[in-house]
Order: sequence, then structure tokens, then C-alpha cells
Amino acid sequence: MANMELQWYHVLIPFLPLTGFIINILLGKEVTRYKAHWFAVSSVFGSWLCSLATLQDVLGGKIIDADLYTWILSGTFKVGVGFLIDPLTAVMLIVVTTCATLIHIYAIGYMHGDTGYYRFFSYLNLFTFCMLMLVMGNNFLQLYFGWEGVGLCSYFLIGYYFNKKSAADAGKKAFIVNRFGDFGFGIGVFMVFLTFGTLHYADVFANVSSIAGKTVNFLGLNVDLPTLIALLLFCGAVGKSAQIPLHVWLPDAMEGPTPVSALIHAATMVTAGVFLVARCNPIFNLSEIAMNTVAIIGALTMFFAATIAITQNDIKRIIAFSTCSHLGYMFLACGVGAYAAGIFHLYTHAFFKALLFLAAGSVIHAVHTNNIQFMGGLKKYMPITYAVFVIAGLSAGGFPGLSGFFSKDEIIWSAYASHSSVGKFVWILALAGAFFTPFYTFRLIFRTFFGEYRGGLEAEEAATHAHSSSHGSGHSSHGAGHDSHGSGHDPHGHDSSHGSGHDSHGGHGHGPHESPYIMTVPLMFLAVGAIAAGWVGIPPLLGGGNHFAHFLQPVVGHPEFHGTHAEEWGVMILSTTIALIGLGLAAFMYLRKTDLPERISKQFSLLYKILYNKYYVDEFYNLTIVQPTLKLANKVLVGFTDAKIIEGIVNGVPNLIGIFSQKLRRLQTGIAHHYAIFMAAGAVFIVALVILLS
Amino acid sequence: MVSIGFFIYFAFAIVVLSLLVVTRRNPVHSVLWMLLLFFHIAGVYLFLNAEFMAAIQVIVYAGGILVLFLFVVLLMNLREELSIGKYTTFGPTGFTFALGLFVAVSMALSSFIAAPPGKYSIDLIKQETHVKALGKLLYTEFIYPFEIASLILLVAMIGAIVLAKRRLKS
Amino acid sequence: MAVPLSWYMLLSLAVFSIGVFGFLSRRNIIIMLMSIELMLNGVNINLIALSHYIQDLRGQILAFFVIAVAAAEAAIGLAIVIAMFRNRATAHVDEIKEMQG
Amino acid sequence: MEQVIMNNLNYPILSTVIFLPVLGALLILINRRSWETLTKWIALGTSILTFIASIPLFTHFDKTTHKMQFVERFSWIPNWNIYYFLGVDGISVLFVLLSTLCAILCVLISWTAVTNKIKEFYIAILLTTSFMIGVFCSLDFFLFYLFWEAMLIPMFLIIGVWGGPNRIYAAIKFFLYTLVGSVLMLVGIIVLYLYSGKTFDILTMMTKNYPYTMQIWLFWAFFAAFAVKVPMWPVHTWLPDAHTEAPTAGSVILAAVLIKMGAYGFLRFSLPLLPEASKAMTPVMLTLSVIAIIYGAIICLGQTDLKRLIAYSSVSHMGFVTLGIFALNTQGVEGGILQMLNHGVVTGALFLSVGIVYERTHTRLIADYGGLATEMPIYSSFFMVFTLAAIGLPATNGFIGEFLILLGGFAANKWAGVLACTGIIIGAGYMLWLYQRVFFMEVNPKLHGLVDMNVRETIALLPMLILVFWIGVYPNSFLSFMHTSVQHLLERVNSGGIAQEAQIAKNIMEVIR
Repeated sequence: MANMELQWYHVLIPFLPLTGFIINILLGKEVTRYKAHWFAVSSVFGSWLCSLATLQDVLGGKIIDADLYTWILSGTFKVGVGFLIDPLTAVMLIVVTTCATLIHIYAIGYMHGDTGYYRFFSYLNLFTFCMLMLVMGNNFLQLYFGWEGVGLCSYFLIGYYFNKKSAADAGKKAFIVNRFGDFGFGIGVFMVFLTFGTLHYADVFANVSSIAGKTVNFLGLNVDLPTLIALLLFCGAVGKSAQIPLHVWLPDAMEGPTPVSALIHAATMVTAGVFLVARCNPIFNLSEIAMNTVAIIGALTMFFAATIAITQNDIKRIIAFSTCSHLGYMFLACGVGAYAAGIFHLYTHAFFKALLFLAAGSVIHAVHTNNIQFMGGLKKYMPITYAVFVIAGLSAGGFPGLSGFFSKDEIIWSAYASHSSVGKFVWILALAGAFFTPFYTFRLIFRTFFGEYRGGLEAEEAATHAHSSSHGSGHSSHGAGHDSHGSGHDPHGHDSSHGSGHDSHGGHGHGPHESPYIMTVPLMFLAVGAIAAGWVGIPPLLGGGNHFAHFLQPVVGHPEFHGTHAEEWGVMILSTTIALIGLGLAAFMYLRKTDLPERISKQFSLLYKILYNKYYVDEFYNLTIVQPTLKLANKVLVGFTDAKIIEGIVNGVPNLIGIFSQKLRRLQTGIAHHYAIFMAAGAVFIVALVILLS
Repeated sequence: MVSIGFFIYFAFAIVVLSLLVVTRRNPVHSVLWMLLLFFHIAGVYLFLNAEFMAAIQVIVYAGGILVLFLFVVLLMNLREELSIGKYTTFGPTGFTFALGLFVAVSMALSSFIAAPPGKYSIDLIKQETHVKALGKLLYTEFIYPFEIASLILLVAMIGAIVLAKRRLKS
Repeated sequence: MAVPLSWYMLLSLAVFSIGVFGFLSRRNIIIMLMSIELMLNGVNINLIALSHYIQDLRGQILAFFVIAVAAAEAAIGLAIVIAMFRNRATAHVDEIKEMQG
Repeated sequence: MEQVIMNNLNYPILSTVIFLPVLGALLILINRRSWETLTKWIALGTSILTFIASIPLFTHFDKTTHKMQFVERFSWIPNWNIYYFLGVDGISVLFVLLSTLCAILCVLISWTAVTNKIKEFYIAILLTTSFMIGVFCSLDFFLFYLFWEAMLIPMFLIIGVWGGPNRIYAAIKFFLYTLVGSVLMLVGIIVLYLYSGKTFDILTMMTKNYPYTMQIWLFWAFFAAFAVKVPMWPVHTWLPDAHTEAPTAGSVILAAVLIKMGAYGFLRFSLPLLPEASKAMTPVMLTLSVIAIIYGAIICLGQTDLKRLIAYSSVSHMGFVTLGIFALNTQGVEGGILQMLNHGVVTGALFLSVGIVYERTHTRLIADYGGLATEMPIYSSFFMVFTLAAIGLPATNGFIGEFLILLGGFAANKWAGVLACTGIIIGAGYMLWLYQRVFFMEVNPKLHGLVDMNVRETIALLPMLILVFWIGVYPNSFLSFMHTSVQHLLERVNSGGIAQEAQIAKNIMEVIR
């Protein structure tokens, strides 16, 4: 691979969206207003074009690693703002800019008439900038820069409807939960610097072999150095990619407008963790423990998120858990050494998941509720949305021939072929996941598009007001609170219905309507991606060349798998069959025997409750972390330590002096002769002393 | 011998007069005894070749300060003064301490060592006259303290006026 | 035969002690002020005698300043007495304990 | 004197900067009481002139040397060897600039907020500025102490006269706290004076070596003064009261400059004068710093008062500063200095912002706010930027400082580094929660119809905003001032021990081992 100088179009990739952001944030309120998307979309489109040019360079075998300027210089610590463009970056660039462009365009329609129009687009642009800085950085600190930057934009965009408490809470939660991950990530970066004396990827990875097998004293424990660094870095990935145990923020993040969920919480930002692991693969490769941890965390998240998804009723939350689950797949792949497979899944997932979200957004746009219990029968009202939704669902479920199939199959095969006990364990979980994914996806599709239309927003409001027990199992107090919370409609719904002037009183003769072309056309583009994006990675078994893996091989290497063709066929057929069973079961339960789900949930009410409440992880954190901290702050520190102990000492000393002086002032009789006598006595005493001493 | 005789007289007179000053019931008597006392002290100064100081003693103390005292005494209610005890309850204590001080310091006197003589011998002073010698010193080496003393007197003057002035009813 | 220095010192000490006695025992504030003058005079005698015996005029300078301060002190002291007499109609120190703590 | 570079400008720039505000104060003094507008314009003009006068310090500073620059040295009280000795190096020069900038903003923000005793107020502000600059420029211990104590007087008045309802208590607490510390420092100064051959010259003092036991005593004497000013845990309780009760300008001065003096004192005096003691006391100082970081952060979660919350966050942030300083490595110390600057900018800006809204609502209780982002969008954008800077988001100045400090702290002591990192998590928690409660959610009915920031207020906040991003994106224009000075300082501290670079190398080896 030849090195190459930094070109102008490389620099433009991140900085075009930044320009768009600056223009809109400064001028948006007064000047650009409802034309904000002109700058936003064109800047992102420009950076997409630049990304294509860059991809061209990289396909031509070029690698770019150059600093723009020195960011921080302090003693031996020197870090620049610079770009590393290699195959991995190129893939990410394409994923990010493509999705960003399409979602920007979609948002023109979706956010139409919103009061914060310019604000929305400037945040999206800022996000794109940060995400591009993240993937293009040539050192850990710039990665961290982008990392925090995308977190910030996520905070802004989740809390976009900041007048709503739940939205503001969700934004804050996302930021703070991510900070927990960044805590480990930050320490990992410190360890990298202390170990290698630099944060520059190339220098670190060049010397990475020198730390193999070294141990280090960390907080009194002797730990294996590569394991330590890898796990600390992985902390950040767990936070950002919403893996167990830091997954709790992602479902709540659905408070944001749907394009945000599509861009940030499906296609790009949440995959940064996978990118990080893939980028740091030389370090992870040194540590068996770290790799297994990644694989197991990924597999567990994938499994648990999928099980939660089957019980949820909020259309976006279902997709959010699905995202969690698919991210778990990617980590699983990385954990068994198949980084290329992980990145491949990241790439295909970006398309089909963004498509799912945007199509869901289109549905919400039509019915103004997020709750699938009040949808249904939308197939005839929204044919395009329905079509792309099904494509996305098939792709996500791993239906043969579509993008998702190739990437998922590769992961399952990699897990099987890694031949370690951990590999077998995660393989079984992966197969389970392959069952759940089509099940919950098609449960969603069947509930949304088939059957009779169940009234949309009006029906939901009526149901909420009547306190109907819409969910079979009993309501715990939290469950009830969660219901109203979870099925809270996108507040945008009101705005747009008034702004666009459509009569959207569904359920009273006028059904929901298909979304405008500005929204459906990006959906179609993404649908093409969801079908065909995976064709670049067709395995040799099926006659393809797996170009994708070969393209990435210089960066992430290629794991050595030991498996026969027969085994590979077997695994592929097995997983496909399982997926089809999942699909079929969903069809059976939600199309044929529609009373079955209700009965099952009654039958296994405890299990249902646990799943429905997401294993009570939020409650657990609230009880063990949030409440104790607040109590500590209020009761102990404010009320006791500061007010009683420190202020007690501070005010106590003067008070003591005051008491003492109260006693002492009795000496001041006010009679002049007393003072005179004392003076004379003093004089005599001093003279006597002088005489006696001399 | 003559000088010793004179000294004994003056010393005796000074002690007796001092005692009279502090023991008279009537303040007017005290002031008058004090006047006599100051003349005697001035006489002692003359023995010590300090004729300027003797002059000052008479002019400032006898002429200035005592007159002030006399005026103030005249403002007071002497009748009441003559009818109640002149000593406070601390009379004996005061006597003890005064005596103690006297005894203690006089014991210390035996160990007194004078500094080596300076340059202002009696001859020099006689030759230059006392006033001139004093004046030279006062206006050269001690010019700052001298000025400060004048300031103190000024402040005292203003202070005395302010304190003694009858407050105007507003 | 000259008078020994210690005689002067004894004289000065005697005058000073009498002043102390007067200051400590009398209740009339004017007499107390006069006692202070006595003490100052005692000191002056000492200063001038020493100045004579060790042939250094600076002792007299100091006495000179003492006289100046005494004058100031008398002026202020007597002004206070007048003010006090006007407000309290008494010259007896033991009847005043305004400064009690 | 080979330790200093004489002034290479042809006029005494430091004296100019110090005494221009005094001149302005005199002008205001002779101005008529009824001409209030003129008073304000004189104050504004003087502060702007002072700032302009201080700009050559930035542009003409020689970054290649650690020696004192722009030096002025005149014999003042020859009997005691006291000099009027001014000079700046890479450690202090930025604080002079921060002080002069801060003065302008204080005047601007008080324009309509202060309505009684206007003359006296601006005189106090200008005098405080002058004395603060004096503290950072003095190279003679006596002169330093003079400025150090003199500054208390106008500050005391600002809190005590123009403050909130509980101002007297706060002012006296502030005064006594700082005075007690300063008196112990005075003892330390006298001991140093006697030991170093009767000189108050700091640079000469630095060339001497002092016995170890004495260093320890002196360290604690100085600690008393500096720790109170910083303020370090547990002598921090004056700060919330002072901040809460002080008028906006007072809070800004306190936050932006005054509490930097403590940390500056550690850098300028404790470290170079008492290197062995400083090294020996490092564990104690790191512990106190970490406690301050976490304690200050957690206690913020329990606050109900806007200013009080920001005041406690200062405790936490200044904990980072002392952590960096006592990490005793390049990253830590440079990060510490930069973080002092950052904290001045960010917390100063936060107090300015609170002042802006307080002028409209006359309440500081967080519960009285809500939904401000709807009513005052520009204001909330500014506040958001400062909030983000306070929680150390990359591309803002807070990140650079905190990152360097944590890196340095981690290199010095892993426990300290790791525990301090938790402060960042909690920091995000309380700042975002504050932001949410004040700006997000439903608009509090009491806040309807609030007007957004006017031009004057925007101008007051704009420099801070620019600095936030300038330092965040290109910190080298500030870090480059420090390199040689910090290097020199660390060589002095580690003299006889290991050189700085070698120590990092040692750390690296230790890690790899």
C-alpha cells in the first residue's frame, strides 16, 4: 500500500458538514430558516462525493496518514488533528455519508414546518462532522473527540423536543451513561500513552507486539497489559454501542425525532464502538480474555435485546432493541476475530436498519402514534412504506439473497468456525438471535400493516384516558407509568399535521396517507442498499469473492478458520431455516391465530413482565446508583459534612473564642483604679524580676 | 559642702512638698503646694547646670500647666470635695505598691553603672552656653522628633478644645 | 565635694513613688492628674541629673520632650475632666464605670 | 541579573497595566456623583484601555525562555531590602491578560445591575483589578503580600455592600478565611526572608536551599494561604457563600481570577521555593485534590441554588487544577495552568450568564426556572456552550485542561487519575441536570415574556465564547507560553532527582515492566 498526501477532498469530507452547521446555527434563526436544508443537505452530499473520491483512492491501494496541525503539545505528549484513511475508514466514510445524505433528505419532509427546523439540520450536520472526525482520526484523542462529539449531538437530538421532560431526561441519560463508558475509554487512552508514549495509531500498532505478555500494576492489581488496555477501550465501545450493561440509554433515545434514530441510533453513532474494536484489533488480538469478553458481551446483548424486543409495543423501541441486538452480532464477530465480518454487518446493518427506522418514521408520520397496538392495516394506505418495510425486515431477518443474509451468515459461520468453547457458546446464542430477529421484525410488520386499522392517535388517547388494561399482564405501578411514557407519540406529529394542512383524523373515515416523495424516495434508495449492499461480500461458497473481507484485510487481518465446505453449507442452511421458522411463527401468531400472543403472555405472565420491563435494569440502576448518589449529595454532603462538620468547625472556633471572651471581659471592671493598680503591680513585678535576674 | 547642704535642703523640701501635694484634701491647696514644688525642682536643675531647663520648668509648668489646673479646680464643686473621704478603697494598696516600687528600684540603684562620659562637658556647655548647645542639638539631630512634638501639642490643643467645647444643641 | 549621682536618683525615685502613691489612692481626678505631673517631674530630675553626670545633652532633650508631652497630656486630661464634670457632675473616678465589660 | 530579561518594550508595561485602573478609579472619584453614566463610561474605558495595554504582553512575549520578562526593578525600602520588582513569565503572563479581560466584562455586566453607590462600585472593581494584576506580576515577596492583602479590601466591600441578603455574613466569612491563611503565609515569608539572607526577592530566594524540616513547616504555612484561596477541600465553605451573595461582577472576579491566586501561589512559591517539601507532600495534596473533585461534584447534585451549584463546581474544577499541579509532570502542570485559565473563562462566563438572567428574574433558585430555552434561545445557546466546556467536551477548552491534568495525574498516581475521572462523570451529571432544569421542559409561567440577551450582554459573553473554542481547538497558542517556564519549574522541583523527560520515560518503563 502506498502512502499518499492529504488531498483537498479528504479535508473537505468532515469540514463541509461543519460549514453547514456553522451557517445554520448562526444564520438559521433569522436568515436560512425553512431553507436550512439547502446548506445542510448540499454540504453532506458534497462530503458524500468526496468520500466516493476517497474510496477511489483507497481502492487504488493508497493509504493516507497525515496531520493537519498539532492539536495539543505538552512535554512528550503530542497529538495532532489528522486523518488516517485506509480501507476501514473508507468503508465507514461510505456508510456514514450515504446514510447521512439520505436521512438529511428524508428529514426535509419529516421535519417540515417544525419550529426548530434550522436547529435540527444544524445538529444533524454537526453530528455528521463529529462522526466523520471519529472515523477519520489518526490518533486516539481525535477518536475521543469525535466520540464525545457524536455523544453531544445525540444528546441534543434526543432532547430535541426539550419542552418534554421525557425527551430532556432521555438526552441526559444517554450522555451520562455514555460518560460511564468514556470513563474506561479515557483511562484506556491514558494507558496507551503511558505504554507507548504516543496516541498515534500507526506508532501504537507498530509497537504493539512489544507489550504482549507484559503485566502491569494497575490500582494494586497485577494485570496483563494488553488485556487491560483492550478492556478499558472496550468500556467506551460498550457505552457508545449500547451493549450490556450500558445499553439502557438506547431505548430511551427514541424520544428523538425518527431521522435522528435512523442516523445516530442505528446507522452510524452506535456502530462507533464496533469501529473502535476493529480499529484497535492489534491490541485486542493480543488478549484472549479481552476477545472472549467482547464476544460474550456481544452475544449476551444480542440475545437479551432480542428477547425484550418481542414484547415491546413502541414501534421505535422495537427497532431500537433490534439495533442493540445487531450491534451485539457485530461485537460477537469481532470477539471471535472476524473483524471483517463485523464491519460487513455494520455496513449492511446501516442500510436495512436506517431503512427500518425511516419507514417507521413514515408510519408515525401518518398515524401520529408510536404504539403498534393502534396501527394495523396500513398496507393499503402506505404501499411504498409497506414495501420498503418488508424489504428491510427480510434483510434484517437474514432472508437469503438480501444484504443482511450475507453479513449475518458470515458472522454465524465465523462463530462456529472459531472452534473455541466461547465460539461455540456465542454460536448458539447467535442462532437463537437468528430466530428472534425475523420474529420480532415481522411481528412488527404484521401488527402495523396487516389487519384492520386500529385508530392511530385518537384511539390511543381514548385508551389512555379510559385506563384500559391494554396489556394482558397486571400493571405494576412502574408498568403503568411506562406505558404512557413508552407509547408517547412523537410530538412532531401535531406540528406536522397542522403545518402541512392535511386532514389526518384517522379512524373517522379518512385513513392515514402515504408520506410525500421527499420521504419515500430516500426510502427507496435505502431499500436498494438493503437488498444489494451485501453483494460485495458474497462468500466464495456461493460463488462470490468476498471482496469486502479482502478489501479490509490489510487493516483487520483475516482469521484462520477451520471448516469444511460441508460444514459451511450446513451452518448456512441451519441459520436460514431458523430464520424462516421465526418468520413463520410470527406469521402464525400475528396473522392466523391473533389471540395466541395474548394467551401466551397470560400463561407466562412473569416472564412476560420481566421481558416487557426490560429485565428491570433501569430500575436496578436507579436503585443502586442514581438514588444513592442523590441521597449522598443531599443528605450526607450538603446536610451533614458541609453544614455540620466543616461549617461546625469553621463557626465553632469563633464561637469558642466568643464564649471565652465573655468570661474574660469580667476583668474589665470599668474602674480606673483597678487598671492603675494592675499597671503598678506590673511595674513592680518587672523591676523585681530584673533585680532578681541580674 | 555648700552644694551638699543646698541639695539636702532642696531634696528635703521637694519630698515634703510632693507629699503635701498628694495628701491635701482641698485641690486648691494641692495646686499651690505644687507651685512651690516646681520652683524647688527648678532650683535643682540649676545645680545641674541646666539653666534652660530650669527656666522651662518655671515657665511651662508653673506658668502654664498649673494655671490650667487652677482654672479647672475652680470650676469644680469644692464643698462636696471637702465633705467626703479623699482616698479610695485602694489607698493602702496604692501605698504598698508605691513603697514596693521605691524599695525595689532603690535596691537596683546600687548596681547602676554610668555610661562613659559624652562630649558635652560642663566646660563645653559653659563655653558655648547651654541654650545654644541645646538648640543646636534640637534643631539638627532631633529635628524630626521636635516637629512631631509640635504636632502633638497642636493635636492636644485641638483635642482639648473639641473635648471641652459645649455641644451646640441642634 | 559634689553631690553623688545616686542622691539625685534617690530623690527622683522618691518623687516618682509619691506620684504613684497619689495616682493609685486619690479619688479626685485632678489630684490624679497632678500625681502624673509629679511622676513626670521625677523622671525629669533623673534625666537631667544623668545628662549632667555623663555629659550628654540628649538627656535634657528627652526631658524637654517630656515637658512637651506633659503639657499636651495636661491639656487633654483637663479637657476630659471638664467634659466629665459637665456630664456627670463629679470629679470622682470611682463613681464612673462606664467602661465596664 | 541573569535570571531576568529586562523590559524589551520601551515603556514600563506592567506598571502601566497595574496602575491604569487606579487612575480610572481616581477619575471616578473626582467625578460628580450624579453623573452616573460618565462614571460607567470611565470604568469601561479604563478597563478597555488596560486590556489594550496588556496585549503586548501576549504579542511580545518571548516564549523561548523561562526567565522573567518585562521586568521593572526599583529599590523601594532599602533598609529592608524591599524592591518594587515586577516581571512575568510563562506561568503568570496569561493570568494578567485574564484579569484585564475580566475587568471589562465585569464593568459591562454591572451596567444596569448595580444601581446604588455606583461610583464606589466601579472604584472597587477597578482597584480589585489593579491589585489582582499586581499579585501576578510581583517578584518581590513584600510587594506580593501587599497586593495579595490589598485585594481583599475592595473584594470584601463588593460582597458586603452590593451583595445579596446574607451579604455581611458571606463577606466576613470570606475575609476571615482568607486573612487567617494569609497571616500564616506572612510568617512563612518572614522566615524565608531571614533564611535567605534578608531579601524579599523571589528569584534570589529560589536559588537557595532550605533545610528539609523547615521546608515542611513553610509548605504548610503557604498551604494555609493558598489552599484557602483555591479553595481546596476542606477549607472551601467560604466559596459558596461568597459566590452566592456576591453581585455578579464580584462572583466573576472571584471565580475567574481571585481563586486562581491560590493555585498560582502553589506554582510560583511552594513548588520552586520548597521543592523537597512539595515532593514529600504530593500524596497529601493529590488526596485532597481528588476529594475536592469528587466531593465538589457530588455536592453539586444536591444544590437548589444556581450560583451555589456553580460555586461548588468550582471546588471540583479547582481540584483538577491542584491535582495537575501536584502531579509534578509536564502534562499535569501545563494542564493545571491551562485549566486555571479555562476555569476562569468558563466559570466566569457561567456567573456572567447567571447574572444576566438574575437581573431579569431576581431569583437564583433552580426550581423557579424551566423552559428558558424557549424564551431566551440565544442566551441558552451561550449557556449550553459554557456548560459543555465545564463538563470538558472535546473542542472546548475544558477538555484540553482536564485531559492533560488527568493524563498527568494518571502518570503520577493511577489511583488519583482513575478517581478523578469519576469526577467527570458526575460533572456531566450535575451540569446537564442543571441545564435541563433551567432551560428544558415546560416553560415556567413566571418566565413568560423574558427578553433575550441584549447587545451589551452578548458582547460581554462573546469573548468568553471565543476563548472556549480557541483554547479548545488550538490550545497551543496558550500552551506554548508555558513550555519553557514549566520545564524550568519542574527541573527546579526535581533537581537532584530525575529530570522530567526521564521521569515520563521511567513511568513508561514501569508500565511495561
